[in-house]
Amino acid sequence: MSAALDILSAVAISAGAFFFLAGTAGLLRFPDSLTRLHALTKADNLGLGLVVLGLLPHAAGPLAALKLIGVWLLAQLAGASVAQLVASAVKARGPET
Amino acid sequence: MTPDLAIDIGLAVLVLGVAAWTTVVRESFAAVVGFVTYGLLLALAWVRLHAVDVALTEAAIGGGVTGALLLAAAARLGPAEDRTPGDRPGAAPRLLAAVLCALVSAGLGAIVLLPPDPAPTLAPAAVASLPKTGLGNPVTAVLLAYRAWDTFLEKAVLVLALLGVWSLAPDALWGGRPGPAYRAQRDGALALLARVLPPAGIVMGVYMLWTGADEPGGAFPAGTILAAMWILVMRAGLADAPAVGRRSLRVALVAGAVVFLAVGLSGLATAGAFLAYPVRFAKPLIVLIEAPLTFSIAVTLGLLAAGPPERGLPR
Amino acid sequence: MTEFLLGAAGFVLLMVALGLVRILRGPAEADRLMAAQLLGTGGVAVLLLLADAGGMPAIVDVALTLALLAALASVAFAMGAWRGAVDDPAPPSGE
Amino acid sequence: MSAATLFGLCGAGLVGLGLYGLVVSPAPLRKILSFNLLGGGVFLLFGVVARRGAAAGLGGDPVPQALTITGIVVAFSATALAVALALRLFDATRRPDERADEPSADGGS
Repeated sequence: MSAALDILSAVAISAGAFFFLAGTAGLLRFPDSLTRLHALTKADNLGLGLVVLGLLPHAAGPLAALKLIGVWLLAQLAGASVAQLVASAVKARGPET
Repeated sequence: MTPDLAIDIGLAVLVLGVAAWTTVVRESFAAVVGFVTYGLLLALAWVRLHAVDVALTEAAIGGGVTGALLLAAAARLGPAEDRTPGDRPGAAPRLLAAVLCALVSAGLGAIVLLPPDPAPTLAPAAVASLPKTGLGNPVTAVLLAYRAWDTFLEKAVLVLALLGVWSLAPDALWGGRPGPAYRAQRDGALALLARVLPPAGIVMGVYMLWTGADEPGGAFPAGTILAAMWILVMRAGLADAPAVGRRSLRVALVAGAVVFLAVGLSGLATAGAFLAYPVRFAKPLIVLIEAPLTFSIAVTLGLLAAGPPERGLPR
Repeated sequence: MTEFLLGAAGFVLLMVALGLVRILRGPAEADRLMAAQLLGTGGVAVLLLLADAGGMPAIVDVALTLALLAALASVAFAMGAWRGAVDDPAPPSGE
Repeated sequence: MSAATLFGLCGAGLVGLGLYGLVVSPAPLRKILSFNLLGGGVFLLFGVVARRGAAAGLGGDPVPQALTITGIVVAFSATALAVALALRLFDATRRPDERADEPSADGGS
């Protein structure tokens, strides 16, 4: 049981780390601000989400697990709002490629 | 190389790199963004140095309110500073400055590499007296019991800085509302954020204050988090900044220091010294000080970020 | 498991550090801000991994604080951009 | 090399960098940033002293840590004061033709 959980944990954390790789690659390679924003939100949602998922089996108790989920929910709220705000700022300033 | 060492080296190199870039980059806005990332990285560095209390404060200040203050300032100042950058010193003085600053760094580096042995520490003394305070977190014990005098004066410095900011207002605007009038956001991302985040932030602030007695936390990170929430609500136009002449605002600013002083003076009667606590009541008294202190810190930091009065008294 | 967690933390740190190249290159202000934002999210992930690896649950509170305040810099930035565009600190297409 | 030594050297470098920026940048906002870089370096040096003082089951000496916490908060308040001064200086010294882009600051309601 514990070994199975460890494997699940390792898989989820590795997948999360992969999404940070993808987010960085997108931020560096995509051609303009709005597509880069798209890449950034992937790291926010999936990268951090999968890392949290992978750490949940290690949580010391329900309160610790709740805190981990709270971190993810806050990051979701921040990520979604930041995407909106930055996009509206890009629109206001006009594209600078 | 162990993973631990690799992370530390990577972090130290990143901090130095971001700092160097912040120093040399041309645009002011880019420099401010560099500085915000510097704050985030420092919070990670404090975790690596096993100073979680400091990391919490740095995360709340460096990752939150400093960014809000400096990015707003860069939006107003940046374009003008970039247009007319002023007189940069020539190549020779710059080189001289670089050499002298490198010497300062080298001297400090030498001190780091040649530490006194054994390293001086007050940790055993701090732990030994911990039971008398009723606390479990030695950093909170230092802040509010062993060196409470420092913390009291520090609170006074915060209020003095705020008075300094206010005194920059033109005479006609004295007593008015700080900062520009932000239009109230009815919908959109900012309105959502300013409605959903503060309840979470208030819970977080109270938790941080409460847990600070025994675990990393305490009045400073708690007050900073609450201040950040207030700044967000003000920026979204959901609650206007209060006129600085308001009596209730003045009371909120000094409440922390006044309670601190009152408890300190009562120590003369109950424990024989200013700011001494009777052992049986140490913890309740410390919590009694910390709660209004947190509130006052939150109000002070929020108003510091809002700036001097820019609008006249409400007619 | 500890080694794996530390390795993952190091990898995520390396990734967001590479993302900082976007701060250097820009070109738009928004691009620079996005790199800082990615560093914030990555920093939260690194902190959670370090908390588990080092058995220091208090570090989760640092991650919680960072996640709570992550949006504040972007709010300040966006309001500066709106002001620059329409001379009024409100979104240009707000209503 | 221990983490304490590593971040100590990092802090020493930051002090030099911040000092350099403070001396050579003519713009007030950049001077404020440099001063804060310098401050961060000084705080890290405090952190090194704290970490070296780890004893009695603690990860570090709590006294320098507590000093750093108050230091960070005071540094923020000093930064806010400096920013307010820079903005006031800017408002007081810029040419009249630049005042056209003044944001409207009426009641806003």
